[in-house]
Amino acid sequence: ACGSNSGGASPSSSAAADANAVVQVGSLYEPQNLDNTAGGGQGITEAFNGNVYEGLFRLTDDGKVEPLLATANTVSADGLTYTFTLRDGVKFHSGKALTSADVKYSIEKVLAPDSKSARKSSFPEIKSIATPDPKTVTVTLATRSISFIYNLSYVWIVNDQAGNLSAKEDGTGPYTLDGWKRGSSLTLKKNPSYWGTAATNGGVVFHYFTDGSALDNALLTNAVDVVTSEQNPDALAQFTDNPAYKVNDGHSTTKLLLAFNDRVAPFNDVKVRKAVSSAIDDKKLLQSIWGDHGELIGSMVPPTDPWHTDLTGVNAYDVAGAKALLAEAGHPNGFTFTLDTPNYDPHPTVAAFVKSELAKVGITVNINVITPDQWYTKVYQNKDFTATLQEHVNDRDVVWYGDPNFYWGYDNPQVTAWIKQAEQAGSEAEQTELLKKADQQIAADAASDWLYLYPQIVVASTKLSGYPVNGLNSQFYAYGIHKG
Amino acid sequence: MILEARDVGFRYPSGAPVLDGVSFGVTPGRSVALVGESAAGKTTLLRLLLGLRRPTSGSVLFQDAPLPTGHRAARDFRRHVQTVFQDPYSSLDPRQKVSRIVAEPLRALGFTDHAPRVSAALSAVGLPVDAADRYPHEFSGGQRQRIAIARAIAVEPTVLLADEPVSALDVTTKVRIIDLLAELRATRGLTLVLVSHDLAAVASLCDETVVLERGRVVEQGPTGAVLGSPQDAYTRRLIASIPRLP
Amino acid sequence: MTRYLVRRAALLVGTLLLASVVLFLILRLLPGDPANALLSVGATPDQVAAARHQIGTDRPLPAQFGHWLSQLATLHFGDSFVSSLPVGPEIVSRLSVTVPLTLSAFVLAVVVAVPVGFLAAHRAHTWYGALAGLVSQLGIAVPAFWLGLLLVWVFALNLRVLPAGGFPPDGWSSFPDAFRALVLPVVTVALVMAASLIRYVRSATLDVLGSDHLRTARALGSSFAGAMWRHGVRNAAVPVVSVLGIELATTFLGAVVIESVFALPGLGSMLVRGIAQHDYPVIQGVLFVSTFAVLVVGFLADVAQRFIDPRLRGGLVR
Amino acid sequence: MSLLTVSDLTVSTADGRTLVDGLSFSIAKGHRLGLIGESGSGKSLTALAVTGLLPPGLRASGTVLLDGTPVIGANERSLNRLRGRVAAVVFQEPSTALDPLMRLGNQVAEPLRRHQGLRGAALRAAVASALEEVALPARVAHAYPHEVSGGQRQRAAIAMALACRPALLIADEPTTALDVTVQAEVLALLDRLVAAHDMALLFVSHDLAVVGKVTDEVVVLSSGRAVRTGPLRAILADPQDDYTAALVASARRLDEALGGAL
Amino acid sequence: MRRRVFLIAGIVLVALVVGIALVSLFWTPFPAADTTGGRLEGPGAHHLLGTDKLGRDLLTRLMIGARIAVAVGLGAVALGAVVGGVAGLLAGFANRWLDDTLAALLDILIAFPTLLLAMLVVAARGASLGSAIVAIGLAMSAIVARLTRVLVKRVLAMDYVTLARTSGVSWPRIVTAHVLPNIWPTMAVNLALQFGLAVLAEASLSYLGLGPPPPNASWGRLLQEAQSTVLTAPIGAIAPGVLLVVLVVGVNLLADGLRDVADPTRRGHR
Ligand SMILES: Nc1ncnc2c1ncn2[C@@H]1O[C@H](COP(=O)(O)OP(=O)(O)OP(=O)(O)O)[C@@H](O)[C@H]1O
Ligand SMILES: Nc1ncnc2c1ncn2[C@@H]1O[C@H](COP(=O)(O)OP(=O)(O)OP(=O)(O)O)[C@@H](O)[C@H]1O
Ligand SMILES: [Mg+2]
Ligand SMILES: [Mg+2]
Ligand code: NI
Repeated sequence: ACGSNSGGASPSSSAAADANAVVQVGSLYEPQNLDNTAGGGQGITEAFNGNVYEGLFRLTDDGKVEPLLATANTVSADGLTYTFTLRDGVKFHSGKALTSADVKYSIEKVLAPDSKSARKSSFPEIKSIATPDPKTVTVTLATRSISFIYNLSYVWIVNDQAGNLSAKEDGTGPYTLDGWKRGSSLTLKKNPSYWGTAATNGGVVFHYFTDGSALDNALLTNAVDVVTSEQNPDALAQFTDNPAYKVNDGHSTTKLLLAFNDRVAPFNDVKVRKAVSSAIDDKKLLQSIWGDHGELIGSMVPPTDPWHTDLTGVNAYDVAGAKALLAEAGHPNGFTFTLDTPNYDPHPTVAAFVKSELAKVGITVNINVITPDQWYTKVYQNKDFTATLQEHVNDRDVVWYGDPNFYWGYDNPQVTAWIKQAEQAGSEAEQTELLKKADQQIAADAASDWLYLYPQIVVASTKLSGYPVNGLNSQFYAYGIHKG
Repeated sequence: MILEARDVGFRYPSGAPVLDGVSFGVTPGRSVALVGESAAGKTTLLRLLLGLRRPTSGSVLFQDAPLPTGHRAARDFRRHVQTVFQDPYSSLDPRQKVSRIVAEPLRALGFTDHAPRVSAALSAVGLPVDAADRYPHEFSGGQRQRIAIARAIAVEPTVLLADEPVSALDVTTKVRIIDLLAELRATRGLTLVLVSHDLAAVASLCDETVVLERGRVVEQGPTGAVLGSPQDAYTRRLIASIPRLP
Repeated sequence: MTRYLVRRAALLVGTLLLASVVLFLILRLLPGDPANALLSVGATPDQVAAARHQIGTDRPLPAQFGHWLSQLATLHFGDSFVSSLPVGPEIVSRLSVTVPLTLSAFVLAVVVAVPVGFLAAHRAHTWYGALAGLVSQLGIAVPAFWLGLLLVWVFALNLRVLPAGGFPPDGWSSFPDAFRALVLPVVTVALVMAASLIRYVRSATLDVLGSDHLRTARALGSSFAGAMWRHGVRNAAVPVVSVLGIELATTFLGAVVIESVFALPGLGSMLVRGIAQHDYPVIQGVLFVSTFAVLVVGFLADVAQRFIDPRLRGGLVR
Repeated sequence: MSLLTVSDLTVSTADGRTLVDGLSFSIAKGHRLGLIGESGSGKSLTALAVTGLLPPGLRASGTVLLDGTPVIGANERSLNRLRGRVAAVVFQEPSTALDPLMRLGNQVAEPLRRHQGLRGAALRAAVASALEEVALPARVAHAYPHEVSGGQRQRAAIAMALACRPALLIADEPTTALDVTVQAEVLALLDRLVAAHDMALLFVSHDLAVVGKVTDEVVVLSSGRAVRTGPLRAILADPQDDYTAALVASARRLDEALGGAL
Repeated sequence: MRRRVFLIAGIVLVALVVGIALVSLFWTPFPAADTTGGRLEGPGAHHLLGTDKLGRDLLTRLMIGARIAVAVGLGAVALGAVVGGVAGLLAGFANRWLDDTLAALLDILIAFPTLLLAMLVVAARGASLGSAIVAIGLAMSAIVARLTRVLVKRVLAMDYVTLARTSGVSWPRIVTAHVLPNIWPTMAVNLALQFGLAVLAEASLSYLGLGPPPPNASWGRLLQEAQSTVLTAPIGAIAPGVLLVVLVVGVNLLADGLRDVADPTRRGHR
């Protein structure tokens, strides 16, 4: 209902644009290092994905997968063998030409034992990768995987001779790395020998901030031209009222969850989960935290995922209903539980809200504030919790509800089966159909309480056009930006 | 001998020897002066006599036995030997009332009747009764020295060790304090060891005189003899230096 | 003096060694698994084990400590657990912000605090002296980031004369930009520092003003200013120098919040990130450097004090 | 004409207590005067008021003329010209009266440089002879105050005061903190130098015997008031008022005790 | 006279904050967790100072913040004074070797940032008001210890201590009768300074998520939350800051004034 895509889709009059102007980007996500298989994090995806490195496929700003370094691909009838043909004339920044060996190397790098890639576990089991000739790659899977092509869009094709890429790069993209001042900035320069359409600007500098207000100030003083992800709705007034800036409300895939431990009492009772879900006024919460931005969601699937259905009506806000359900579940006077709350914003604030809302139905919440590290050990690894708050950033991650061993312990064999079948589906339509069913079921079971979907707000100077506004998977394609 | 130094030698951990083969003693009811110029080691000797430091060689005897060690054993010694120091400012805790200052040794040495002893001591040194309720900074130098003396005599000691008790005072006050000490000696039979370079005070108060020069005893004997017919060159110089009224 | 310097330097080295042991142990006492920070939701147990092995936290403690010390001996700080990049160069790069920030703030604070503290003492009985005292009281009470935000609001957002934050990508090679970037942070830190310095300068000055030797100089015809200059400054410096040492040392890392407000790539933010991620090599590296700096500053303050005050030269007075 | 004329000098605190009350005396060129009284009688304050150096919070009224120039109410600049050149002071406590951080030679050099404009070798020579004059070995020039004895410190202070050949030397209990033997030496030294340079001397002390060593004329102070003025011998012979009588009696008591022993 | 004025000002300022804190124990305009207000309402009859993002009453939050500020200040200072005081006393009495070691250890502890200690304590005991107090108190104790050590050495060199020893006064008694009374005026002024620094330190710990858990937000946390809404609802950012300044200045004035009044050597004239 929100995203007007004007920032990204329609480059305005490019007459005034200067092809050598440098775009100053302000961001809160500094890369840890320059390698997304070595723990580079969200920051390196933002800076490098599509800009410095390219995959065989590209996930566009509106969520479609399109070929990039692969020009064609064929799938065998059993859905297990994929054959990719590589684009001609692609060269790495170091000058070496792209070959199928590089592709094989790059895929194996993601799957290697020491890989820290967040996508590693979503890859299907790959039986073998063959390189019959320098322009052809054949991948054989152990099981069918409808998401394989989509997953490949996260695999950066790197030079197999480049060695350790933690502090340097060797990609094929429209920009090359010019400098990285840790804690401060990362500079990209236009690649003069790019195989495709050259970038419409001379380069990009990413400036990193740890404080949102400082970032806003930088934009106000023209130190940066665009903020990739505005976190403070109350600061937006100064930009919406100012003709020199444009505020773009895009779609993000980040969902805030009140995740129950579905294995343990009282949340092993679906009625209790439903009661809690409908006792919390998500709308007021979203309004409190994000003002007029962001969206409500009824389940794990954001509107940009192909299998989205509007489920906000399921377990909608209804205090009386919640009380009734609680009574039915044998808790007429409520109960007490501990909410493990990560110590960074917005979690403590949300926890306070949840506490206040649940008090109305007689449930007492003890807020236990923990560090991200403690969350990872206590909640994620040891599953030693009753309920927790957590944000889940990835798209297409409803599939976690198909894993009974996941930290929230949702175990519905039917859903598990649907999700498994969906991955092995023969067509996207079939996949979509199955995931929709799974989605509806988890919503009905109130597997978790999906509080809201974050907004994705890009604020930019009106001198800028052609920038992405959805920031799917944290990426920020800069090559199409015009600065005039 | 009630208090005696026998062939005492001493050096501070961080320095040259300060005392070397010092021997002298005091019999009950008598008074001895330790004179000598600055840095001769007078104060150091006093510290040894008080048991605050142990001699490096030789020994200090109290009632013909070595100084007791240990808190309990030392109590009897402390009850018998009390002290007055030169500086009436730093020897009184500025944050205690006079009554507490005077009562401190009483409490430490296990006396129970504090109040009457404090007022007795204060009146013995000629201070008004209401002095007990005031703080040291409200008194003049001479009055402070009286407080210090009251503190020392409150436990009715047999020996009083005084380190330059009158050097910081002006002439009028000095005479009053000397009179006070003389009176206490007369009325209580106090044994006095007086450290001073002020020969007038020594002459007024002490039966015997020990002259120290750079840590050694150069002369000792009855005060009249030492001052009247000094044998040592240093003693002679000391005596010649005293300003006399015209 | 040479003997003292040698002894004091030996003490410095000993303290530093002690510090490295304390530092190492404190970090290992921290519950939590550094491998966690390397991975995200969705990581498999194999990935966790691989990560632990890679960063070496699966080895026994003495082996880890020995490894770290042997690296230190060759002036290497090891590789970050999280980024797997060497820690040393990053520390050096961040020092190029932190050191100028701290030092110039320090100098500025001294430049402000000395005259104000002096006047507060000299004119103790006037409204001016009372005002100086009050201002320093307020200065101590105001949170540093508040002051920073205020300065940004005035000078960056409204007057637009200085940048609101950030540091130029090419660092000091674009000197004017780097200089402008540090003006507001330096002023913020300096004002906070000056507020407490004023108190010390004031009391040291009061001591000097009442001293006999200043009176002697005046009695022999020296003007007030002359006597202050020749005798007062040095004597007041003795107590102030030791405070300055502590003050400079605590500011070295104390500027974390300021770095965040002004988006500066300093050592403080590196430490905060390191702590949040349990990145031991980063924490150890930063704290080792900062402890070293603090101890060296203490050392210099001691030596300076002894240089100024001959009475201290008798022994190892601390 | 007299070098120092004090008439009706009154020193009071901000809250109105009078510490020195209507004091008058004068010293002619080359003459000596002793100021005696017990502790707290206002001797030091008088010495300070004469040079315009009262501590903050105290106010002086009346007239003080130093070499014809009024001191009370005078501005700093004219006072600086008088201090050191016309009147120089030696204070009571040698351990605090010298700058603990400066070598003695430099401290002695300071007034020489200021008042006689000496520099370089000439200054060094002047310092050496100033130290020699007070019988200090030359090496003392390189020592810090805490490295020499109290007597040596006081000699250095005297050397500083004498360095600019003042017409009037004010000595505020210069020997109270010293050993008797050292006191005797310092007193003899003062006596000799004051005579040699034909200086006037204002000597402050609580000890009649000490005052008697250097001067004949005395003013007896009690609670800030002059209770008696005149030649020392006359006062000793006939104290007249109670206060002076008590003072004299004390002095006699000590003197007699000594006399008895010697 | 001026001293009196400062003391009275200090008492008034501190009493104001402590009063607010005490009242908050029994009564606040709204329950602590109440989120029924509108988003960022301005001051009005219902919510006297307005509300925050979640619709919580600002006055209520400020009152609870006062409680926390007072608790943090008192708790941390008490802990710092006890731990640091004991360590400083030990060093003051210790022989040279032990003294040197203790001094080196103190130097190291002072060089370690409070933040690290705070992370340690929080990791060990969980994020809570108590953890914040313990962390700040421990960090403070190194500074207190260093000061105590110097002051103790100074007192021990005084003649009245020697006299007490010659009267057979035991060491513990010397500490309570002479050392403590003579160091406390200086300590009190310094501890007051530390009180202010502790309250400020808690603010930055809260900023990093190491403070007390919601809904009991400290002023530091309020300041940090309000920083993003300073343009739309300035009171939220100003009020906690002003209270912080009031408390810190008040405590300093109070300590200075108390020292002047309670210290016999400063009373009356010299
Ligand atoms: N605590 C100490 N450590 C090292 N040396 C000391 C110590 N106390 C005194 N001395 C030295 O011991 C020597 C004798 O000092 P002492 O104080 O006994 O002399 P004194 O005769 O009492 O002199 P005065 O008349 O000045 O009081 C001096 O050289 C002094 O410097
Ligand atoms: N700055 C001051 N403020 C208030 N009162 C003072 C001040 N200085 C001195 N007095 C008081 O003035 C009186 C005279 O002091 P002064 O120093 O002149 O005495 P003195 O005769 O030199 O004594 P002493 O022999 O002890 O040096 C004393 O009662 C003293 O307390
Ligand atoms: Mg002595
Ligand atoms: Mg005097
Ligand atoms: Ni929408």
